[in-house]
Amino acid sequence: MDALTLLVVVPLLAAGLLVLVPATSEKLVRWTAITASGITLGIGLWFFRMALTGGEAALTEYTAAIPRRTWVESVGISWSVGVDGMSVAMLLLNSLVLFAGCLVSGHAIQDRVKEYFILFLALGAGVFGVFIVKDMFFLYFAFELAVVPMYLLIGCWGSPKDREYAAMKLTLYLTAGALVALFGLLLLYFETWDWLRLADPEALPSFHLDDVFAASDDGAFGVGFQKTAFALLFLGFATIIPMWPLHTWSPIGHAAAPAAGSMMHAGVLMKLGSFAVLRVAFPACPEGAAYWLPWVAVIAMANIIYGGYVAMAQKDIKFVIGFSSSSHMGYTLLGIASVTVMGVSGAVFLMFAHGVMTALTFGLIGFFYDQTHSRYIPDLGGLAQQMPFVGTCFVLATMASAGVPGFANFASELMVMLGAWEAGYEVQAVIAVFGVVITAVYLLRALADVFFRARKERWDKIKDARGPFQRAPFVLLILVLLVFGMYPKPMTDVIKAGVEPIVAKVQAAQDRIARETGEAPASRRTAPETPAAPAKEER
Amino acid sequence: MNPILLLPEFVAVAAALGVMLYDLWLPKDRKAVLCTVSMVACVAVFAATFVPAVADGGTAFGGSYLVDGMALLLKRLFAITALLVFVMSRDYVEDLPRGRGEYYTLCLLATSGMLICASVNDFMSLFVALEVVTVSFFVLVAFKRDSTKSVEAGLKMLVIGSISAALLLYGIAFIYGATGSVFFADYRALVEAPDFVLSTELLVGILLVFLGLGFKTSAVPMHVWVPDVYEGAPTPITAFLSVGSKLAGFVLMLRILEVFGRSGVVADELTPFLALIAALTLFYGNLGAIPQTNIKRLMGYSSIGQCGYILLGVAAAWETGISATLFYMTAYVFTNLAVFTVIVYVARSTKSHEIDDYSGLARRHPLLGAAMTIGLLSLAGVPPILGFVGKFLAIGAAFARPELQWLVVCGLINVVVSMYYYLCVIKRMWIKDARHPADPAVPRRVKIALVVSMIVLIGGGLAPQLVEKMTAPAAAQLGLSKTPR
Amino acid sequence: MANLELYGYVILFAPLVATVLITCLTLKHKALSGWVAIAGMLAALTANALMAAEVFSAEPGFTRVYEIEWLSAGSVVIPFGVQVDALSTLMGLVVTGVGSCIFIFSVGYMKGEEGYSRYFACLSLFAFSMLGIVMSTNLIQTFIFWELVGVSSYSLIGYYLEKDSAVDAGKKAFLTNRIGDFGMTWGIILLFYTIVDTLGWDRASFSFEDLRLLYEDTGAVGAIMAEHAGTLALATLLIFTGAVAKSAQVPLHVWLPDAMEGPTPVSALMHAATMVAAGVFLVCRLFFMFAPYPEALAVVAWMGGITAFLAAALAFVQHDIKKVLAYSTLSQLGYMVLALGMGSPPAAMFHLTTHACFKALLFLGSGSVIMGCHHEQDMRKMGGLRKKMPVTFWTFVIGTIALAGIFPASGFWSKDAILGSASINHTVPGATFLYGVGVLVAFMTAAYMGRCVLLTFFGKYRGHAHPKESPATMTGPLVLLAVASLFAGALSLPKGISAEGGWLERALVGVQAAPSWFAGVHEEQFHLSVAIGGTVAALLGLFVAYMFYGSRKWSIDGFVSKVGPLHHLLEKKYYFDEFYLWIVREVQQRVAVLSNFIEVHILRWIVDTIAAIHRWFGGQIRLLLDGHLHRYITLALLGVVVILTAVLVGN
Amino acid sequence: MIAMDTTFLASSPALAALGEITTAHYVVLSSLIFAVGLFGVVTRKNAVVILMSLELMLNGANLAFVAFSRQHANLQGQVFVFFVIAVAAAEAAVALAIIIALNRVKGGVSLDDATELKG
Repeated sequence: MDALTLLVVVPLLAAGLLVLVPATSEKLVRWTAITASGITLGIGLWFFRMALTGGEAALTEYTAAIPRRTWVESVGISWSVGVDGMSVAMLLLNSLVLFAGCLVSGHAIQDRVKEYFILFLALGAGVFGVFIVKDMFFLYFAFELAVVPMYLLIGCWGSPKDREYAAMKLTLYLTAGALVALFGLLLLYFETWDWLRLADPEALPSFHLDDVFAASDDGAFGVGFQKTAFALLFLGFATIIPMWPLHTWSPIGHAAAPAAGSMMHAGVLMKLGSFAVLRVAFPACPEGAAYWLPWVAVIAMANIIYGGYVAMAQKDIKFVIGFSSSSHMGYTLLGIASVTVMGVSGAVFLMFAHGVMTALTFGLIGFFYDQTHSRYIPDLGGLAQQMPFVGTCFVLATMASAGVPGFANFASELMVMLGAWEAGYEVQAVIAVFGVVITAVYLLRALADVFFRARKERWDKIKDARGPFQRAPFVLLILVLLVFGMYPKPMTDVIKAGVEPIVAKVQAAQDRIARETGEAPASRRTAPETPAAPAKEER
Repeated sequence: MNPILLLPEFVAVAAALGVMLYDLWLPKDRKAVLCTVSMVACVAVFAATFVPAVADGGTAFGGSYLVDGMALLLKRLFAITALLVFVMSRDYVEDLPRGRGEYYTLCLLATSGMLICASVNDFMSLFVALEVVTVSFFVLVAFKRDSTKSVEAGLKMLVIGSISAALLLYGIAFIYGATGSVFFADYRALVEAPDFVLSTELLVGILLVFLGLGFKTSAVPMHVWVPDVYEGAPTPITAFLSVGSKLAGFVLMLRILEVFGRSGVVADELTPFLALIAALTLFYGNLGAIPQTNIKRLMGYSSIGQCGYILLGVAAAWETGISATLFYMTAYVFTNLAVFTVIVYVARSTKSHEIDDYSGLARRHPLLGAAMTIGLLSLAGVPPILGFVGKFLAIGAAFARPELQWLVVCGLINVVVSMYYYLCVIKRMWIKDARHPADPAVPRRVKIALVVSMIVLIGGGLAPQLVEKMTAPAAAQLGLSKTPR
Repeated sequence: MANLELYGYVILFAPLVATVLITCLTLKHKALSGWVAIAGMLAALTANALMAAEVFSAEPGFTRVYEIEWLSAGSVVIPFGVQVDALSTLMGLVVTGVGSCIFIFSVGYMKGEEGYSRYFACLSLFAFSMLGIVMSTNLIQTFIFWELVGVSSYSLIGYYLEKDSAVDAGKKAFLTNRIGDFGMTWGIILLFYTIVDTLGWDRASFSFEDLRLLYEDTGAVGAIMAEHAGTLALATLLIFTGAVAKSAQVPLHVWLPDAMEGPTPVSALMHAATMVAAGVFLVCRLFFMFAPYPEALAVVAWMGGITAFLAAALAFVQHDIKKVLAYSTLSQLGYMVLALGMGSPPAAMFHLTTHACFKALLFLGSGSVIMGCHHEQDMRKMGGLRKKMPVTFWTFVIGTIALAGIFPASGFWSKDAILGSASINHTVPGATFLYGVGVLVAFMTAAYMGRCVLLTFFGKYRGHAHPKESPATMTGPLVLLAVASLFAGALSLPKGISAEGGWLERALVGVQAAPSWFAGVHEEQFHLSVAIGGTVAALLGLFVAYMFYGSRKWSIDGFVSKVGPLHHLLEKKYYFDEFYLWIVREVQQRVAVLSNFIEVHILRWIVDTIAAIHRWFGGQIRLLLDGHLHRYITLALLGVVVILTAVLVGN
Repeated sequence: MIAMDTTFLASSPALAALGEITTAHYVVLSSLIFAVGLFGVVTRKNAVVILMSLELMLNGANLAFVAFSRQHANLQGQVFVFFVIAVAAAEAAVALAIIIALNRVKGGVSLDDATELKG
């Protein structure tokens, strides 16, 4: 079995084992989960190393070596997986957050530990699935698998006040989005089948992305079709990004979820959307992308500015961070919309950076929330004196989120801005730059009001993070942020290599359109160093 | 003419009679033996379908009886259904004041009726088989004859059932009038003939037949009995109804679709008709389920909704569509029976079917909680559970027909709607605190049954090809168009 | 010269290493943390000295750039490295030199503080960031450390994190700088892509040296650059906003006075000597970008002049000794910016250097005073400390003389250089007026410093504590800095005093691009008239101060009552803070609340309504089955008829 | 529902024998009977009457069968009718049993007695 499949199998297997473990032996349960996530982290790092040393070539080679395992032949479902630079980054992200999440939950979760970790691992497996599969059926499969456990995670272990509403809203909203995307996927599927049948009337349909891309490269998808399909795919996936105004599920979902839940949710789940867009929608419907993305670039502004200002009005620390997430995702959207190597790589890098950062933030918030049982900012204050370690970590997290250099977020946001301008979105770029100011405003306010100012006796009883077991997850995440912030080149090179062919496709489409309409192609952007490799494969 | 083809039916009928006789000299306190006998009978039926002579398929009685892939698949499903129903019935029947023997006899008779339904090849046997099932169910539904609810349910089912039977019959009469035959073989020849023209009365006949069958499949407009009867009937019977009788209806629908659908003319008439019914059924079932507070009633509406999804595949009316339908049915058997088993045993401890009484079930009885959760999620179509794949395939099959894509949209909307009310039940089981401290006592055989169903559901969800390997060939044998028109 | 690179990286990373060591290892052992930090700083100082030895011995204009690729995507490459030339070396010396003194001073000053280790960690972090700016080779790298400086200042201003005022001051500083950085980022990107659009990707770069080549090109490239002068000038000014914020020029000066909430050594190091000077340094570094655009320079000059005057005026009404120094810092920075605008970076750098010495000295002096008076900062509660803390007193006086610019202290020379450059400038509109302002400010400076000294050290003690001289770790640095303040002037004695003219002038020859119109503007002559004017103004200032606060011959209150409204305006700091508060509270917060309203009452409402509609339909549908069998039958038959007709009519 | 063209009857050899009365007449009659039964089911409240109406509906169908059987000159229709009668008998038996049960638990056989299950 290839290492990619292992990424999905290990957590599922662990979950399966946990079913057999008696619920009373919680220690065993915890360690099983931690071990499983540890293994996935190992695999994630292994792939990252492969990408570093071997470059994209190594990944392509590795992917090519993995056979298509036919699943349901008559409808063309096959279990086939693959990685490129982009997914390597995401794999690393997910394995990091999963591991950190397990550690955090290790001491944070005391009730129904067994059920919790079963669901948590299932969630992790689902996310891994989305990042690796090359089959549209399993893409949707994994997507749903990642969404639904969130319901119980939030519902059972979330904060009692709003968990039922939040959990229900999140699940239904994301499912609805996924279904819209599914409509788009099915469009692609049948269009591809028609294309396959041109060659061989007896040909069976196929959910495999390579076939879809092959059809797309072969010009099987008309422009009109691409516009429709892209719109559906993008709308569907944009719900989980979350793109304004489809974001209302997200902040309350953050707020209600248990610490590790929000970590996975904000850290990884929200990245599924943008990843799926890049993985499927871009290469499959370049024309559609070229047609719609300018609008996305506009909506991204709504995300950044609106999200920022709403965050400014929040009194609940988790809501602040929640809205700041949707504001940050605006940068991702902008980067994606720019369709430049710089911008898109920046977007993916930001997905990584924001994932780690926000996981860290929610881990910390969860840590003190479990003791204070209040997220209401005016109640809190001066916590840094009771919990200096957590306070320090939170300051670092805030700085990272505010786009302070030295953390990965700065580099990625800078890339996005450069990319946006390169694509000719000067106005958006400037607004994006200004967004950083807004971010700083509400983040510093929250930071100051929660951790600084006069010490409050009512919090004197709460304890700081003690011992390696409690501190490890935070330290781990901070280190990652710092390492890739101080020297982003390794990460950006890996991502870039994966992004280039995708970008090349859409840029080609843009140029086509420009030629047809007769206006000059998007001003200053440069073609990727490597031309787009046609995603064909011997069948 | 090889009667050996009817081996499964023989077994079932023989068992029914045997149980009836055995019941006569069994002392009152040892009636439970009958349950064991019935279960053994089901296993025997299941085994009988694998006897080469049967498994090879063929026709009997001058072609009025047909055994093909679909028939075999359905027979096996019916056997499993009956088995699981008996598993959950045992304790329930022990609580009944009287008529335990009759209970098993009638169940076995109904089963034999379903078995015949699976392989009818002419309208006479269709009608008779159908009535065997229906009439047995009239009795079973009203079985608790001191319970007002049970009797009322029986009456309602009786009246609506008879009306639908009359409609069916009248439709058959029309078809007979238009074609001069009641044998499917003749119809196949007729519609495939190049000079075939679709006369109005033939069409009306076919439509009436479908509407009549709608009673069993609980499709709009013949669904009106479903919620009341599901609530009033003895719970194991509700389970049997929701699976056995529904599947019997669907297998007949598929059979007639296969017979007449070979002609593009008829198919073009049927598709919009079925699509219309499917859409109505989807919305009726799923929206109606939202405000329910009684789990059996909820399952009633849910089974209307599920019927809508199966109709998606039927309406698509091409090979993959039928395959998807069969897949969906297979998933549905295990899913629904698991859920109802839980309902039976929860009700034994709480003496109630209020959804609120499921609060904290996941804590009180993890096994029941897990089974219920997985079952409901499978109904909602959530991976990695069998129901998800079924729903996915059905929707995909319908999607293939451009003129059905509006129906797909309805289907997708209802996925969300149905997820809402299923999650509401799950919410109570997992999030709310327990109302009834009493832990339901669950005998070992039920535990085994539940665990097996769960394994089937999850395993099938992860490796759907195992199920698909059974359904696809069965669908292929029907010889409908291999590609969506 | 290979080891130059080594020096560069040592200078850059030694403080960082110190930070890491402190945070990871020595948090618990306070004393140790202090010495680790000092060690780091001294290491940087040594490396810097070695570097200086090589650089200043080399020919003028000597420049070495050592870069690695930090990030690259598409055709954009962002390098990272160290640039070794006279400018960076000099600035480095200022930072490391003054820095070392202040680190050592802190050991005494911060004794017994709870967050002692944290303090030194942040201080080292600041040193790292500041040296990063100094050593930086390109705009992005500069920006990176620019921000980091902001962060470390945030962490140090808010050092007393249980004090609301401190926390808010930190926030204010960070945000004000963010606004500047917003302009700066915009400027950098605009500049970069303007070059991309005009000259193509292969000429586009962030590195100073590449850009310098473009700007100094006299051929085709130069012509193209000239065509886009407008955009480029705009980009330049946008980048300048970064400097405006960092160097606290009006209108972004508001954070600096509040920044005095931090511990005094911090004020000395960051908010007097180095950090705030970063803006001036940046403009020197990028002077080749300003030089071609007289308009840009004019803006700079006026901004400097205005700041110098307004701030000086504010210094009169302060009672907090540190606030006085803070405003004087503002006005001195204005001076430097003025010099830049007048086209004389060497003068600016010269004043920066000297100012770093004597302002650090003054702050440390005030710190020593404050400690002596048990953390009392109000001058009205001081007085007569002359006897009680002699060392502090004398060093403080030296600092004052230097600041007032009285011969022969260093301030005299550097201020003279600035005034000189202003006096002869003929490109900036209103240069003569600005020259006048300069002289006026010289007078005011002397006056308020006189007031400060008289109030603090003369008269009789008005406080309740028992002031006594500070320990050696504090007085030592004071003496060192005092010596420096006296003799730093020697760095650049102008022509006419020393034979071959300003050494610093010659060392920094590389800094200035010289377009044709620019020649001779900046050459540093000694103008007797200017010198005399400046000195007279200063002495006058001291005299006035004496009359008011020394001999009390003139009544301060009477004077105040005469200029009532003006005094009120000063008390209110020209209403800048009120204005910004209004923006924040009334505008920004309202927008936030409005957005929140949209979020809750529109977006969320829509979603919930959709759900509600479904529930409503559910409720209606269940009513269809009311239990009456007749209703059921009717429904069913109705359905049958409708569907049949629908289908039959359909075809 | 009954407004159908009867051209398909034209080729029937049985027509001569029937003289004036064509299959169409029987079919119309049968559908009338069916309709009457339907009407009874919809309007009457007494369970027993409803049962009778149901039988009427079935018999309407039977008549159609016989008529067509006659027209097509094959016996399938008539055979079918026997099956229907048998089934109807069984159904009636069960129905009466249920009605008796209803009478026992409710003390009446009116449909209004059976409105406990609703929603």
